[in-house]
Amino acid sequence: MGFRKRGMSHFLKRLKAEPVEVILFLCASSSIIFLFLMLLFIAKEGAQAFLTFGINFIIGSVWETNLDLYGAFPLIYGSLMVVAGAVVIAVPLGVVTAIFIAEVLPFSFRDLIKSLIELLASVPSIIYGFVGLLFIAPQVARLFGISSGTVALTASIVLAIMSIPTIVGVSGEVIAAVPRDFKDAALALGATKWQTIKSVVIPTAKSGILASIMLGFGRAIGETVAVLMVAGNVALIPTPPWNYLSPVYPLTATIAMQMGEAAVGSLEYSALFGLGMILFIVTFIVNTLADAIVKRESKFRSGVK
Amino acid sequence: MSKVREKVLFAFLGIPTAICLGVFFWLASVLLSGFGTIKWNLLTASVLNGGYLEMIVGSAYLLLGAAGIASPVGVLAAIYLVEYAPRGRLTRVIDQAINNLAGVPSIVIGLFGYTFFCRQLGLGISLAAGWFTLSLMMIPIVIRGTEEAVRMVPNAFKEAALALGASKWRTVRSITAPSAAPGIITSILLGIARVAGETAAILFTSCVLVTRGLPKSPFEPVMALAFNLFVKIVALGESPDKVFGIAFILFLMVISLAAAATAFRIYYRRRQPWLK
Amino acid sequence: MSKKANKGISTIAAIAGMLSLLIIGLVAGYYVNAITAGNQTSEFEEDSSWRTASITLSGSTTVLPIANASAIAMMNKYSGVTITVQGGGSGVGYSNIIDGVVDIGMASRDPKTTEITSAQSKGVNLWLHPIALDAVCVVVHPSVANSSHSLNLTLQDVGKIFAGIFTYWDEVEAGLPHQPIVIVVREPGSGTRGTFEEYTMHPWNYNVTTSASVQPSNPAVRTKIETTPYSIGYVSFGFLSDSMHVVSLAKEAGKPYVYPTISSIAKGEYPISRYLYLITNGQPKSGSLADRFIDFVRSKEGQQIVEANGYLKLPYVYPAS
Amino acid sequence: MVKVDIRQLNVWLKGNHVLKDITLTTKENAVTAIMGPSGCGKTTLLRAINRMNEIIAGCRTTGELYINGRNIYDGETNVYELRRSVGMVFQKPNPLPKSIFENVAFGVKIHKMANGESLASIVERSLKEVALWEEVKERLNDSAFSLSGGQQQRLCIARALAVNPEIILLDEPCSALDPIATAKIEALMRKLAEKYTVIIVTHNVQQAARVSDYVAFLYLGELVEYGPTKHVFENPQSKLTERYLTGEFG
Repeated sequence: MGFRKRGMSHFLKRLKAEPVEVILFLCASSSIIFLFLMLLFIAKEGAQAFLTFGINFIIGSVWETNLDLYGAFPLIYGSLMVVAGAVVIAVPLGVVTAIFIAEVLPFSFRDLIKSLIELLASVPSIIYGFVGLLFIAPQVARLFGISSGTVALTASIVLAIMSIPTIVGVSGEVIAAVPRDFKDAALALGATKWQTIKSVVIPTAKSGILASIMLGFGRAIGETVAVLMVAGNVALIPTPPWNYLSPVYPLTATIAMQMGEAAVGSLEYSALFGLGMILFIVTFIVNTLADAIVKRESKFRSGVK
Repeated sequence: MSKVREKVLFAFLGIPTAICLGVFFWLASVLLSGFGTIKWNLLTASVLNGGYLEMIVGSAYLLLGAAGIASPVGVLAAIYLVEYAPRGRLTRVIDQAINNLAGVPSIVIGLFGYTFFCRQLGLGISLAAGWFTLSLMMIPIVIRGTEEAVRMVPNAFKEAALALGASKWRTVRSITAPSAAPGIITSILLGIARVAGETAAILFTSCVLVTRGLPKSPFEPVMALAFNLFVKIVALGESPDKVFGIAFILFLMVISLAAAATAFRIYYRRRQPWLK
Repeated sequence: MSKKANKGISTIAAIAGMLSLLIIGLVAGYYVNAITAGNQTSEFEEDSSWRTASITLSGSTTVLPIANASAIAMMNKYSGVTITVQGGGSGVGYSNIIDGVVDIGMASRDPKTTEITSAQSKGVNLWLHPIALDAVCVVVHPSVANSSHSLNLTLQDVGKIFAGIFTYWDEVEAGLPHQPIVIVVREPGSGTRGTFEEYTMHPWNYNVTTSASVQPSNPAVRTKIETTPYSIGYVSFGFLSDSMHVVSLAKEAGKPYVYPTISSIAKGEYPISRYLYLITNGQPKSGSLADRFIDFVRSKEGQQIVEANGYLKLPYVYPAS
Repeated sequence: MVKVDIRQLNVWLKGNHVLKDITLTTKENAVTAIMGPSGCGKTTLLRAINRMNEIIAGCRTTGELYINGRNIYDGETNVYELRRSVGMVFQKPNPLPKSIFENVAFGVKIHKMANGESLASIVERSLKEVALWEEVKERLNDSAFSLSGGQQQRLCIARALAVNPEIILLDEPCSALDPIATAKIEALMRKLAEKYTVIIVTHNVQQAARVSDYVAFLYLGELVEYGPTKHVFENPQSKLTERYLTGEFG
């Protein structure tokens, strides 16, 4: 409370001294305001679902619109499964690519290849979905001898392709930020390039790389359109649960598919906002953690430990 | 000899990079393969005659409006954060909020846009609702890009102005902002590129399948490439060859925006010696 | 490079950029509005205000292609009218009419009781205008049945399959392969799904098994069935293909099995058929654009659009106007 | 005894001719100082001795550089072994983001040198050689960044000593340090010369006079004068050297 009071009077003083600063401040705080409004309105619309089902809204395993039964667990599981698959594919590829570009590739190629991979990041998700549906799903079906290629694996592959540029971009930046000094120190001691990468570059950049993976994860779990087009959309936990060749129904796909059908104010409508709430909270936590990792790291660098 | 072993090792490390590039070229070739099937006259033909013109211009309307909202807010916010913000709890919270806003999934932004802009503010399914919703996705990008650009302006420039007795805001206006302008423009372009292909956020907020012409006011709905592509594939189940044209144009539009942003950045980095 | 030069360049670049975008936008807008203005023809009488009116439609994705094509045709014909078509689903079609958000709703099922009560409480009079006839056809992959060995089922058998009571094909009928049944359904809220369940599931209080694959559209179901051995699903009549086997249905055991054809559907012999509707709040005012649009869809030209999209035209003809 | 023998060495960096025809020999167990105004190429010359210039893009080297009678630019030299035997200390202390112990142990580990003698004793010996042991023995696992600047620089020297080099290259090692820390490092250099061949780059004339046995004066990439320190300082052969020593430019 004391903080706010001081803030308020300070604010008013500033308003008189330099009115421009107040406008600037309002712009800067718009992010907080909108984040808060988002939480408020999505919670308001989703409240009915949480009130009706309680904890079963999250752990209930039946999502059946006809019965007005909404247990989101299969959807949450579907999202996690698809994203986990994507992480397994994208992280090794992305991180090694970032290291290769920053440390091994001749200078003249670096910018070109980095720009190409960055361009991949800007391709709209609906294009990825379109290509996934048209070209990747049939290949997956053929390769594994399954009837339909719209399964969790396909969604994971499409998501992985979409996440790689994020991971390459962010970890590339982190690796480029490893001070020249560190590398010189190792090289001058007679370390080979690979030894330098292994024992200086990677350890120094590792928490930044971890943060980039988490950012990629946060992006991936919120991805909607591409996943909807290739995930198969069955609201069931696969049997066995690790069967990547069965269709799943991720959270985001459920919202996009059913929002058009749900009458405003109905329990279904509320349940869809409830899903939005779950997504909001999960990505909020992931992003905050990623930030915390980056900040802790910069403190260690400055010697505070 | 260890040099040889290292070469072999690096060759292996190069495989993932090759895969990533392979994916890029594959994607490009897949989309380019549809190039021949596109009837170019459809680009300038009305939707009423089976063309895409209103969708293309409609998408541009959405993007320009969103940029019109996000650019001033984002740029001013970034200037505040770099030049004015006191070091303290509030500033840290703002900083964190920007990161978190950037991380909100677009479908959640879309849900919020629908319940807040369309219903609460009564904008209905309209261009304006789409502008506000998309601008929420652009603001963090513009802020981060502008912050970086403003930080890169050498202190010596600012001190020179301040030493001459210029006020802080005056210095920002006449020294900092112009010096950072290329970086700011790049960040706005990147923001536009980022939302240009966005589907989930406009799904419930601003688009329709067909109407006549373009909206005559911000309170009318609009046709857009991404939305029409989505509805045509997912809801109407039109065959892929029928929608290839829309997919290709959308791809081309977004890629050229992103490439323009990158080219712009590289060009100005070269011209501004203090950016190393 | 001097600061001053740089400042000049970037400011000019920014202003030039903004200006050129603005000009491009205005020119494009003018151009679009010029080419989208249609030709004036006179089929309806000249004297009314509907020629400059605007209406909005939303609702069922089944009706969407018909509404989309009809709207385009009508806008091409009458230069002043604006017809906006949104998507959604049958649920949205009803709720938007009840909320008064759109002028015409689209639905591929009858209203639910909750929708009727909700309409009554808001004083909305749901007025259904049939525009096309549709049959929901049960289809299986050729690995289950084919033209030499066709499949006949009662509605309750179909229900048992979709409810997961039968899990292997040989439980349904001896002689069919001992293979698990793969079930494909439409998304909840879909009119096709609603009609299907109304006839095959609800009478026996069955619910679709949660292991069913959900597909967002008729073509998606068709593709899924065509490519999935031992699968069963349902599509609108207009989406039948030669790569699927169509099941003949009987209302109940002892009644004849009917194969869906234009005549069997039109005569009401095929058991799962439905109307596609446009919905208004009360009878639309005679001579209003909503009225004209509904008349247009029911006219000869409109009914050609209906058939082109794979649905059956109405068995009776509405007089124009 | 000649330790390093440089013959007609030329280096181009990004097209600039940075070192021009340098010919110079340094003696074993002596401190050789390379001095000259900024931009004269003294750091590049130093980095030529352990081939650290190679990691800079757009670098080209011609000429010969013999260490113990072997030309290190002959294309057969193992550059990693070369850098082990030619230790280097940088202008700014550059400890690795690891603990104090791990910093000293780093080179020993990558060259797998801890045979027989334990890693801990190598670390202890190296830290004693730079007179840092007493100051840090209680906190070997702390981050190297917790040390003061002077301590960090001595740690970097210890790190170089741990891999048994024959030559130590120091690139203006005191430029980021205060006078007390500088005095300690200078004393250390004299001590190191008993065991190693020391080559130091400096732009500080007094420092060169204090610590070196031989001094080379570089100007615009050319070797202007080279000889015993005493000789050069008391009786410079070149007018340019004289003007530099008297502080007219630099």
